[in-house]
Amino acid sequence: MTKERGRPPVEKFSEDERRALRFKIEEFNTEYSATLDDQDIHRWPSFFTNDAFYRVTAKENFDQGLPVGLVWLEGRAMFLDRVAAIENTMVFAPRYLRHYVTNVDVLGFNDAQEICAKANYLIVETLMEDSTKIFQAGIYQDIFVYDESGCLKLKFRDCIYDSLLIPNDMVFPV
Amino acid sequence: MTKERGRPPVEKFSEDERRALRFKIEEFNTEYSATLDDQDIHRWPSFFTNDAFYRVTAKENFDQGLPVGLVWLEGRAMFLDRVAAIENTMVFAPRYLRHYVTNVDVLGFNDAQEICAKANYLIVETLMEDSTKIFQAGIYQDIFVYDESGCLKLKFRDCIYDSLLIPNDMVFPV
Amino acid sequence: MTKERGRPPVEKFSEDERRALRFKIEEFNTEYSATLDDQDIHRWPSFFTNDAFYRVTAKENFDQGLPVGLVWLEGRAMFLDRVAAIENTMVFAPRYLRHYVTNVDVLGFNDAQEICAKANYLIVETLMEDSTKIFQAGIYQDIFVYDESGCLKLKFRDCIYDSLLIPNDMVFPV
Amino acid sequence: MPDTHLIEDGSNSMAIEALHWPNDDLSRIPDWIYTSEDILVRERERIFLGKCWNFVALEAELPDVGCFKRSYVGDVPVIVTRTGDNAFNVFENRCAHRGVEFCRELRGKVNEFICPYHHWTYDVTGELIAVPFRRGDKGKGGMPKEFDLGEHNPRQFRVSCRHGVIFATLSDDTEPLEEYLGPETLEQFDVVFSGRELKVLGYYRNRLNGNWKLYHENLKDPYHATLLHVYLATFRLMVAGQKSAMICDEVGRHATAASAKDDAIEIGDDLVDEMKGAYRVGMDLNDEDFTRYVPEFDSPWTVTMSTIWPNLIVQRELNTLGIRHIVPRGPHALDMYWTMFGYVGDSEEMTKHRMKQGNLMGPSGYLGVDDNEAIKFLQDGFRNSMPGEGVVKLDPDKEGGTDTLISEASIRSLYRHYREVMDI
Amino acid sequence: MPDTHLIEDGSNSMAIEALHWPNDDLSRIPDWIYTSEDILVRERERIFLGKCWNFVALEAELPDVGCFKRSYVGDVPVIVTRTGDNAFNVFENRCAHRGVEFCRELRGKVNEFICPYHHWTYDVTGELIAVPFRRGDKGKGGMPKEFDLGEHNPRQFRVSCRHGVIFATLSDDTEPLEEYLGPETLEQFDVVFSGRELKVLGYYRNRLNGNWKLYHENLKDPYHATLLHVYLATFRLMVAGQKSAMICDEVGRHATAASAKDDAIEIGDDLVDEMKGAYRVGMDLNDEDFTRYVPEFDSPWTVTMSTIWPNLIVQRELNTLGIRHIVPRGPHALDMYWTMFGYVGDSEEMTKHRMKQGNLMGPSGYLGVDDNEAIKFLQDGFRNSMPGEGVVKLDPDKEGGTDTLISEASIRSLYRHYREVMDI
Amino acid sequence: MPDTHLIEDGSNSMAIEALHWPNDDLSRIPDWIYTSEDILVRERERIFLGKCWNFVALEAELPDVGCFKRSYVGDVPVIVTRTGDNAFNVFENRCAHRGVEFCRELRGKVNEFICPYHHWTYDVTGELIAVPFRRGDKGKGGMPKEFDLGEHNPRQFRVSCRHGVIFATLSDDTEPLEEYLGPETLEQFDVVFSGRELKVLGYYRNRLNGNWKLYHENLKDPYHATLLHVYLATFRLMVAGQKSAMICDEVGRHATAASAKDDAIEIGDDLVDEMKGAYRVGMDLNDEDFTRYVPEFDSPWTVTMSTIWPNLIVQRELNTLGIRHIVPRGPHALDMYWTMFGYVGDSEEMTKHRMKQGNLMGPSGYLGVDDNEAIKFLQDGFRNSMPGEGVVKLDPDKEGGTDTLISEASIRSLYRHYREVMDI
Ligand code: FES
Ligand code: FES
Ligand code: FES
Ligand SMILES: [Fe+3]
Ligand SMILES: [Fe+3]
Ligand SMILES: [Fe+3]
Repeated sequence: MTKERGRPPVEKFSEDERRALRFKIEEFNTEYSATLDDQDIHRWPSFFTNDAFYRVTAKENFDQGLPVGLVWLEGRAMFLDRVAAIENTMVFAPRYLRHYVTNVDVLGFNDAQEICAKANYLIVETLMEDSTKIFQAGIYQDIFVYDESGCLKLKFRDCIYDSLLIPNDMVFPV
Repeated sequence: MTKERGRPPVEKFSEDERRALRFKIEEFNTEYSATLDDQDIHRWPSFFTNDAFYRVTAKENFDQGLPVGLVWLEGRAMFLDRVAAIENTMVFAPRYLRHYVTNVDVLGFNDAQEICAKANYLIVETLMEDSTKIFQAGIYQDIFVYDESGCLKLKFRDCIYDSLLIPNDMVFPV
Repeated sequence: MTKERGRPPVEKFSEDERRALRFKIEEFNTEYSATLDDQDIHRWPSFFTNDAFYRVTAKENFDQGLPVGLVWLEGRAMFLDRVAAIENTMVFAPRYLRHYVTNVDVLGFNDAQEICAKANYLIVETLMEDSTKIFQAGIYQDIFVYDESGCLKLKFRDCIYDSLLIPNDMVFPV
Repeated sequence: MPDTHLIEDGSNSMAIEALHWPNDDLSRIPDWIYTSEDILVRERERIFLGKCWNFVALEAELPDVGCFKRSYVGDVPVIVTRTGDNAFNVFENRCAHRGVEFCRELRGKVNEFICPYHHWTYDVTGELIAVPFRRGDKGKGGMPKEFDLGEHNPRQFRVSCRHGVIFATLSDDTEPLEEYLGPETLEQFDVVFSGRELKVLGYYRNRLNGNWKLYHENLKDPYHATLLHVYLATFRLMVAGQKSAMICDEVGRHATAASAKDDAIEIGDDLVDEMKGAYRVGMDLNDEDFTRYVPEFDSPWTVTMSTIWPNLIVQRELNTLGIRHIVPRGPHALDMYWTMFGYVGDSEEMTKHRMKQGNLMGPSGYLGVDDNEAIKFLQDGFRNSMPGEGVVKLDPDKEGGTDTLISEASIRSLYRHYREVMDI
Repeated sequence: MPDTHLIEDGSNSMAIEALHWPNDDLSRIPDWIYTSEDILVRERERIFLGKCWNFVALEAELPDVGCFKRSYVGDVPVIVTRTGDNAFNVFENRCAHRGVEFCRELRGKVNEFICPYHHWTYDVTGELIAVPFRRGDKGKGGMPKEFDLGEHNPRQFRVSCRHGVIFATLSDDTEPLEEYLGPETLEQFDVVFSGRELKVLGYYRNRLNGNWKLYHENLKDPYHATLLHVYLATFRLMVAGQKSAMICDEVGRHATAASAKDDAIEIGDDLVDEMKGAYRVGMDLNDEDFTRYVPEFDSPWTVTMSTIWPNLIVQRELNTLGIRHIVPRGPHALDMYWTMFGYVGDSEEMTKHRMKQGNLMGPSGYLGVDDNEAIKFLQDGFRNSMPGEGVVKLDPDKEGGTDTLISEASIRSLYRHYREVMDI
Repeated sequence: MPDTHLIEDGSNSMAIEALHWPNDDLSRIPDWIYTSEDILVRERERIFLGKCWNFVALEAELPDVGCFKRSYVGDVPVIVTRTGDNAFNVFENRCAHRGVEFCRELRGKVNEFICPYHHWTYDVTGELIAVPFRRGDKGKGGMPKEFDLGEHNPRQFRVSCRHGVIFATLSDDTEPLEEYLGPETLEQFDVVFSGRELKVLGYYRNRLNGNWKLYHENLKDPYHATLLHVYLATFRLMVAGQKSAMICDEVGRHATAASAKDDAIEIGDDLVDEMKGAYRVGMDLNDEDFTRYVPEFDSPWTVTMSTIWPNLIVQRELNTLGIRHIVPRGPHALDMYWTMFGYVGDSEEMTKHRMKQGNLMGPSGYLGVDDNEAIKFLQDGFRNSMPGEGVVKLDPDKEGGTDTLISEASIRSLYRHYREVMDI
């Protein structure tokens, strides 16, 4: 099911297009990361289109084409409900998280003329009484579109993590 | 006190300005990092203006508006004295450090027409007989100005670290 | 011997040249990293010229000018033989690796009009039954040339790692 | 070191000989069962490798003959293989030659297993079938004449399957699986595993920072459900007073926490008060479809969570289904391996519904996070504070199953059994 | 294992019963007091939880009633709360129900503490005030009738405050705080804590790779000051021959290293020679204001560093002020929690001056780095080399306080006391 | 804990008193020699610090008087210094004062060593030559009058060099180095170290996840060579039937695995079959020069790998030369420090050839990776699976040297010696 949505690029970009887009996508990822690093979680859904799909899943699932996600969201309502749970109902110890997004790759248009891109991410976690540890290493597989005001939005983000063994739990999306 | 100095951006940049500035700031951070990675510590003050302010402090201090820093420097003389101490008086085991600076964000002008920017940094440390470990994860909150020859200089750098529990000690600035 | 090959830049680039080149080199490093992250190892030699030199060595060797490498390859044939060994003869547990390449620095032309550059790399490793750990932190010291079709190729890559104590072994090139 | 004025349960030394249960009282649980290395060693021998049926795999993970899965009995690495249409083998992942843990892939398909070190070769049943150069080379070296391949096999486990779920035991004396489960647990088990063919939908893995037994207790503890899990009450998935039960077997080691969603339930002010903040007034889901239960089981319960001693949890939470496989990692941690599944023949929409509801559970689940954090906080308490004990007095006259959420009867019955087996 | 030709102090086994102090001689300190787990367990019981006053917080950290701080007595987690204008409580951060370390925020303000697992609720004094569903629900479950909230409280510590500093002890027998400190230490303490209201300027935290006692020794060891700290002599903050003293209490457990800056001091060639490189000739500070002492204390000393047994350091280094709170983390590490402060009413300039001088100390201090490295190098020695012992013979006829830097008398007096308490 | 039905070798407690070798049979090796902390402590005392010569450095690493190297005897940190044209000293890297591991640089050149903590100063031979303020300052403090510098030196090791290789022993009773090596090992040693001056080409370091003895066994185990190392057979560097030998000393602790490359060798179908996949048919090197042996040694062998008990490997693999220095890091890990070298006077081409062939060995070597992984897999087996034992029965009538690859005789001889020394 996921495979369908994450339609692969069919049309490559020119170098100029890649340059322009990479800049925009890097800005997007920087703001996205800062929002999560600041735990400004209620802003997080605004990075996505209304009909967006978002998933966090282990590389072992992705490689086998298995559909589950630690987080599996489709449509704005589900994004809002996750934010509400984090803000209001979920119980967890305070923590700092920090995102490092590198290796942004602008892949091309898919057959719906949407922008396919990817990037490597590294997230480190600090609990209040302990040293900073690697929380998750993975890759974003993205499809971006422009919204009505010309801003990039994620229509699709698959966060595929190498770190099979999640350390305790994952409170925030990545 | 610090809050005053780190005056927030009041005027956003255009995309073109951001593109031009991000390139310059990334080059700046790359050279800054290389200088520290090479432990070429006597070059380090040259990245700052004569009246610059530099601080390294824990996120818990920053979030509460507390002024202390592990390192707290104001004005060239203090920078030079720290360099002198590292080079001549401080006693410490040899170590390698490496900086990864990502997520550079060009925020805008503050009310003094100075450039506000930030970036995430990750520093890993290697002692001679041990494996490489995360030393510090944090964020640079910066104010840049141009010097007389048109080069970017830091007028203000607040290094705000997540890694509350410093591993043993911090010999070099970050 | 290595020192000769890694001829230092003698001619600096203009800002425009650096901007253009950094974009290309970042794209190169992104694709290079993705190839290794995907363990698409047979594609790896194609990032190098036919007569390329590649080495992975500890910072302690580099700093003393010592020639050894964990991996020490000269010429396409040696690259192909390493790929063949990894694919066919070497015995190792499955693992995921992920590259984070940051701080790309475009240094200038050397006296052969080849492009000198460097970058910091961080590689994290995940074994199937364990958490993600830092595998290697280091710096690429590179010389790029254009091939007949105008693509960048590595003529020389020295991977100089801080992480003196390799964790168990290094199966893949970095 | 002997007991002192602060330590009165022998835990100064943590050696099993010195440890003693406080006042022999089941309503008090000493910290040391969660922190002592010696206890874990004995648990390995007497529980995981003792007279227990351990979960090792789902048949659906091994579709063809020759398919294997790297798995664990307790923390002992084993290999599970399909060796026939309805035949499975479970044997130790340890080469009979020098001891190599030779299978390193999480899963795959093979004709035989070749240990990398000296290529001793095992067939898919785990039998040693070749020792290279056994007769030497050119008349020199090789094994002694009397060397018998048959005497050098990895340890075999007995295997029992039920409706697609594979269990293993090392002991010859373990009763048949159905008897081991007991009729109460079997009934709940058979709701999920009714014989319908399973379809694996994916895996999660997380390392919890707590002793493995805390996970069992957590699910045998209905008291926490509507308190810790603010989500449950707030979105009216479960509230005190709602129809629910803790269903135990006679031995007291297994349990099923069952509840039936009741959309008409009312939450009075008294209850809100009693719950000390565990209910957030006035919240509603944006996606109302999310908690919808699509009827598919022959059961009065919409949710059942079964703990099957010693290493399996069966999750039926509305329509999100999965098993959880517990692997102890020292006294202070456990690895949880989750296999999420549906059924062959599920519509695409149903699969999607399962995926959506998957957000409730797992390492990032709306309920899952709460439990993982609570278990860590508990273990932190045991590790960091002065040696002490916990209190499990709720529902004092019962032991085992109960029909109220306000009960710790099922935890007590577990420890009655545990103490017998462990002889502590 | 018994002693061997290389190991002669019982440290082959590291079990406390086998360990013996070399020749009963205080001028020799065996490695095992820094490396044995058993020793640490006994230290927890007899020192931190014994008849000692432990630092837990500054009053200024808890401005209002209901403010709390997560803190530690030894390595035992506690909560410090303000419960009244001049009232503070210290109690174990462990739920009386199952043992959860329930308070997870570094600091904050609350009306009550609710343990997340089952919402047992404690008021700010640490008393259990609510157990949800204690009487069951709809007549079922709940606690036994005789269940008494009053019997289920986290352990309370006795509290004593002096001039804004909060101490706690578990023992009923600990003498009053002022008596515990002794007049010598009290005098120095009262210089910094004179009753002027404190203003917290911020926090540092670092994990030192050494046994917690090494930090005490370091500050009771005036000998290292002008040798290790090249900065001190080079910039003439402290040199042998300068006015200085080690001021001890009678028991020998506390000490204050005091010195008076003397800008006129001359460093002769003989001294340079004796110091083996610890003085760098010809260096001057670029920012001369940096080491300026702004007079503000009624004391002949410009620097005092007080070690207050077992877990507090009071730093008065020119105008940079702070406390350091020691938390042992196993035998091989300690966490140091620093709270830097000034006084309410400090001018902005004075605060800035304190911030500037803050570069001297802390995890990145010109002096701080030296000590942290030295302590790590020591612990490395104990861990890696053959089991051995240290020598503390300087100033041989004294024990306790002394007026020369070239002395280890104060370390010896500490270990006389330590051996008594530890019975080793 | 006593033995149980699963554990029959005392390894329930892992304390050395309880451990017993299975049936006293050398062809069975119990897991606990690789996993017990107590065993490692005894190994340190009886082996590394016992009557053994330990490798510490190459003379070529210390070109001038005053050059030093931070090294290890077992896991005990030592400093190796050149103190004269042909004089070297080895002494513990531990300050005689308080125990600081004072030398922190991997290598360097000094006139003297100054311990950073209190500047006690040692000359390059390791003798204490200065204690700052030994006589006190201005008549106060300082050491007791009878304090004798000569009684406070780091422990000295006896040193013996042969042809550029420096060994150290702590025991006065260790026989002379040449005798210790025995004529067989000495002969092989002298091929590489013939007196030609060495040129260091660089260093590798890796931490292997296995007990240090597994590395010795690996190289005393010719059986694995053509099986684990698919590269060797596939590219015809080594195949069963080829000329090879395991050359042992009389005591059985050292060994040299020797083989002679034979480009004409044929690999029949029978052999391919026997090797169970360890030969990949039809592969050829792209760079044929890679495996070329440039004759340079007076030896019938093109490859010799000598294990010199307890901490040295001498690698002569075609033209890539190096030593490997073993440093145990707890029972479950070892650090391997590699020094690769050629000879002074090597042509640039020859150096390049050595560098090229360096791809065979080391932490990323075509053969090196295989061994590192196998050793980790073994240790994983010992740690994770049920306590058990390995079987070493190949070539049953021999012990020590042998001329077939299909042999474990040399492992058995090692453990005969080991059991004697360890008294287990
Ligand atoms: S260890 Fe498995 S074949 Fe030798
Ligand atoms: S553990 Fe705290 S309320 Fe149950
Ligand atoms: S510890 Fe070395 S001089 Fe004091
Ligand atoms: Fe729960
Ligand atoms: Fe000091
Ligand atoms: Fe090998």
